Amino acid sequence: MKFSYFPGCTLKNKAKDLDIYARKCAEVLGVTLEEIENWQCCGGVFTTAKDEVATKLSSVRILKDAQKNNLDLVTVCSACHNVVKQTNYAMQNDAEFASKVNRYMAEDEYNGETKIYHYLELIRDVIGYDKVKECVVNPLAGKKIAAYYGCLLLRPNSVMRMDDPENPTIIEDLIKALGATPVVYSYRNECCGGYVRMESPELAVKKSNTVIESAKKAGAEVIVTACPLCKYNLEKSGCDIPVVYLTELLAEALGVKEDTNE
Amino acid sequence: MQRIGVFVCWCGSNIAGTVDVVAVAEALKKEPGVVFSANYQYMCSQAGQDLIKQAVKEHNLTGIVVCSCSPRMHEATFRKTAAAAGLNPYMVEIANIREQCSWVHKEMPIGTEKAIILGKAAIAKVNLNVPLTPGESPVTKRALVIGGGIAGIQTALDIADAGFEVDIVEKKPTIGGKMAQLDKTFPTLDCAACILTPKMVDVAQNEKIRIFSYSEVTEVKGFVGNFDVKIKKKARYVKEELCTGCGACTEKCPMKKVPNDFNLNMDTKRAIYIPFAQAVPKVATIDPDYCNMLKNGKCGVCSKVCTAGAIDYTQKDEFIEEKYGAIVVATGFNPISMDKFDEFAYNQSKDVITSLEFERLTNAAGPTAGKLLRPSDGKHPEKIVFVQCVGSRCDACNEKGKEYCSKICCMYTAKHAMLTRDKYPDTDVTVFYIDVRTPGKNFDEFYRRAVEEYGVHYIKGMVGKVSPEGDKLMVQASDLLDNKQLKIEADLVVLAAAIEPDKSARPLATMLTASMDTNDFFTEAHPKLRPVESPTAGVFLSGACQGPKDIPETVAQAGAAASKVIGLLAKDKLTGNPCVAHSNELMCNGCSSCERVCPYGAITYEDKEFRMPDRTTQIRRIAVVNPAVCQGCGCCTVACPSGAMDLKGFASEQIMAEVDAICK
Amino acid sequence: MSNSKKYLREEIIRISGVNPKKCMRCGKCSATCPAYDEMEYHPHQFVYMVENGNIEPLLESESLYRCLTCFACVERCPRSVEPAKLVEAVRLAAVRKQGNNRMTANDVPELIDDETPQQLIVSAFRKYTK
Amino acid sequence: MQVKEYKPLIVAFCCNWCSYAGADLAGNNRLNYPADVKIIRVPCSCRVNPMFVLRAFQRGADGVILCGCHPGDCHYTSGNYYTRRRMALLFSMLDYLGIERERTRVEWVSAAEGAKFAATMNDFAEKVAALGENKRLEDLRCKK
Repeated sequence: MKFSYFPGCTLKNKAKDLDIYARKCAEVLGVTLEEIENWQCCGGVFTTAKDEVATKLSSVRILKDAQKNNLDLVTVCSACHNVVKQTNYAMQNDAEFASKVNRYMAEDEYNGETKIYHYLELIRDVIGYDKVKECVVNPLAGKKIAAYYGCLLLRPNSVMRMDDPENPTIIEDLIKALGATPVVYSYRNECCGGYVRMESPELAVKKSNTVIESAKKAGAEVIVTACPLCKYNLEKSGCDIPVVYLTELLAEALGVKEDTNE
Repeated sequence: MQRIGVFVCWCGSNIAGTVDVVAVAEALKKEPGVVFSANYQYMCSQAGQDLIKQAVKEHNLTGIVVCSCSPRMHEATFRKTAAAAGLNPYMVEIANIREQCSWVHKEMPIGTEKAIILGKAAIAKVNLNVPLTPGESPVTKRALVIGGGIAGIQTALDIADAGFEVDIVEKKPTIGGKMAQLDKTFPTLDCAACILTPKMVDVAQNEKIRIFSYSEVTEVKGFVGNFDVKIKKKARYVKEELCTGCGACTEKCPMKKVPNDFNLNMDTKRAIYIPFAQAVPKVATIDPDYCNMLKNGKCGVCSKVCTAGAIDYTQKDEFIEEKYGAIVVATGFNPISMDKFDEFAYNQSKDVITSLEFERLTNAAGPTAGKLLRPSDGKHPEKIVFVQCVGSRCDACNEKGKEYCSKICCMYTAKHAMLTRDKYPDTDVTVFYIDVRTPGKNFDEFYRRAVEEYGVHYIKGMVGKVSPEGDKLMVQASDLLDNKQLKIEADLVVLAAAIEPDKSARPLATMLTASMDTNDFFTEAHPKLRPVESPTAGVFLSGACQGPKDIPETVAQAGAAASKVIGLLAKDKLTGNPCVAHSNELMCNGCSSCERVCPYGAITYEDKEFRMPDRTTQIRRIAVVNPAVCQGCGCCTVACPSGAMDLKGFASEQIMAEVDAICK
Repeated sequence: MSNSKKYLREEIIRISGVNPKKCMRCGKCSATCPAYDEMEYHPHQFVYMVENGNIEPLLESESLYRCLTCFACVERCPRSVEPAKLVEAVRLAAVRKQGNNRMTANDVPELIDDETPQQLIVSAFRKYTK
Repeated sequence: MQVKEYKPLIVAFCCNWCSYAGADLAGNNRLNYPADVKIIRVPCSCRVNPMFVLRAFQRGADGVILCGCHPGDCHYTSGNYYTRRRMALLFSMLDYLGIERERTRVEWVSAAEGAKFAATMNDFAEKVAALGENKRLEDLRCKK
């Protein structure tokens, strides 16, 4: 199985682990991720303003490239996923926006045809948890792991359609498949305040601590996330339990972690 | 040639607002056959009808065209008017210039032009109308009530009281419905069981009423006065006529882990059970999903302890076919699922419950014997938060809830809050509301009492998130009047879930060819004037299947539905539809094409002697339509290859004339 | 309502694509907002004030820069009003004015460290500058 | 000289029990559709003789649509099934004669589907209008 793959800029720099392990694990699980050529940064945040067109063009080009390759698109970073998926939704449902975008696209007209999977959806819907279980060589038995969804993966649900936005299970199910014990806590789908980290760091710290406290009270030993910004923000806010990328966790269980640790 | 009178109705501004009624009347005056044309504000009013009657006399009219609302609304009215004026009622045609013209078009010239064309089509048809005389059909003097809640019970009792036989079909093992699950009722706080169970006993003892419990309607055929209904009596594996309801089996059954749906699965029952002590019929039922004997043939305890010998593991579903003159739908409501509202943590904490669950928790016959205890740890809650409007009043684009107000939640929440404070004065009770809606007799007084006498805190604002933290629930909410975000620690959160029609309603509506709205509530024949009748003749509506209702309203509507049924069953004969098929025997070649397509078996053949021009006789096979059986669908008219078959009132020539008029 | 207020309201409604008239004043947006305590004007006030054309105070308010864009209000609004989109539209109306950029490239080095993910810097520019 | 805007002429046969009631519901809910649509009430869609459809086209109709109860919901149990079969044959013949498929349609509209009725009529009228005037049966048209 082959998919177009969009890592995004953070995964090429500060969050290399998220990217490297995503590819390694995909290979173990029988999926080839083919990186899109010459991609540009998605912009990090989806501007909901209807009249912002230029800021969304890079995402449209990513989607168009996947379509040209005749492949579905896979993303890993929560923020990239949110931006690309919301852009695709706007291309499908906002005719005025789509026509404005297509004025920039020359012969590459695009109308939302590409299907997008987040890495988690790829595992759940394409690979299947059973296949993951088969491939686990280091079961993470006994580990109490708290899934941190944050806001970007689940909302707005009318666009993201990943899981129940209020009571998601997609990461918990993966944690179970890896042999560990998921810790369910109330603030796993609340915002860590990542986007205001630069603008008002005290607010970001406050919000992160609410999440960390909630997870720790529920007995978490590790927090797992798919978002480099969440990881950074939780860590900077003084989180005293490890925060790891979900692909790192997956790599550990699939036994491919050491291979890439230089 | 007919002498036709055209009458154009304004319907106040409903028609006249978009259609130039004067111009329509003028234009139609010039049509062939038209000798009189008039317009009037309300043709359906007495004065409007008098206008028609007078015109018939003065102008010797032989046909009438009324350009007005849908014939589904007032065709019958104007036919009566025609009859009163001495015309055959079937010499009337309606041009629908309201629902299908003025209400769907916005511009006056367009509406007027279309109204004229529709009027021309009606005139073209009337020109070819012939007087028709309806046949008659007998009325089966028995009513069917579908649903055995308070709505169905009241309707059945009222019909039986008038001396007619009634059957109640209830899908659960007992009648009683939602009201049987309630503790107290607002605004008087009398106990639901105390006022409901005597009525259930009345039903059981009334010799005019039969109860088919644990049964479902599976097929409905026929028409008003003559419905043929198939009822499936599901196997309960207990012989109803032998079971004494002693309950020995329900105590001895070793399978104890069956979720008790009567208590909303907050406790368990046995695999053989009687839903509650006052169940009617008081007969045990075996749940085949849990009974070991039925699943793998190992057990048989209930059979051993039953001294009446009522247990029958081999029982099969049984089908009953019965005739009815009228059908009453009383399928009721359910609270919506809270699965999509997990910001309130319903699926994450046992201590977040719905109001109906709260009702069971405070009911003396409930899982806690009436003590208000938290489902998670059985502790007494010190602080309770009620959340109103969960899933009600949502935007149409919102995927989670309903657009309508569920109507009963404000009052039952005030009741719950008040009763809690009354029984447990140490318990702190907070209600989050958007609006408190109390339009009902003594309703607002009741709500004020909750606030002023019982000290319930009402806070204007919605709850945004409920977080289970340890054994507490953190409730994050708005206090709009104080412009604050509150974080309250609660022990129990109660959600006033929106209500929706029972899931059985839609397939039933299909069987009955009764119409529903987009929320699956049954549509009434007229929202103001015929609120308890379905547009389908002979089908009546009782209770919450038609829209959210409290108990007093339900009982009132149940009685109204019963009176409509009684009015129907009191008739010995119903005047039928004269628009039936008939065959022109001179053209019929006896090919049987029509017979094969007739869904009612209304067509038979006979050999008839014809005298030929040369004075010889010839015997030919010809089709004959039984007008009492024919329902007038007209399928045979199209199947007939020789054009012998035609439909009265909708003759091929007439429809063709309408086509011509429209296409001119 | 004065013409300039009307114009501004239409502008905000156009940029956001939100219909504030749908609001039934339940306050669930503010009940669920994680940045509530940091905001001078709360999500439900944004909706109400935009509807009434009372937008000037919002343009001046620090609340514009406290919204986390977490979409909790959008997700949980029973009336599908989408308050976060209104906040964003008002914020854009503020930063799009000449010289009103909330952040300049010169500010950035002080605000970041070695681990700051790129996406934070990019998104900050998206949100706070024009 | 002002060119008269082209307006298609559409004949809609609606069964009394479902579709005609659906059309009334569209009216009750004030759901607009083009005035080009003129409804003829028939007891059941199966009352519609193929002759009526031909007659409409001969007389200058640009589109003909039949609406009946949903399969399984026919007030007369099975009428709409006959409609479906009869019209499938008729429409394929009309197609052969050069009357485009888009000019003919059978649609199921229940009494509860006012919105569907209006949407169907809007869509049908739009498609018919896009085809322009129906000239194919001109030769066969009755001369008035």
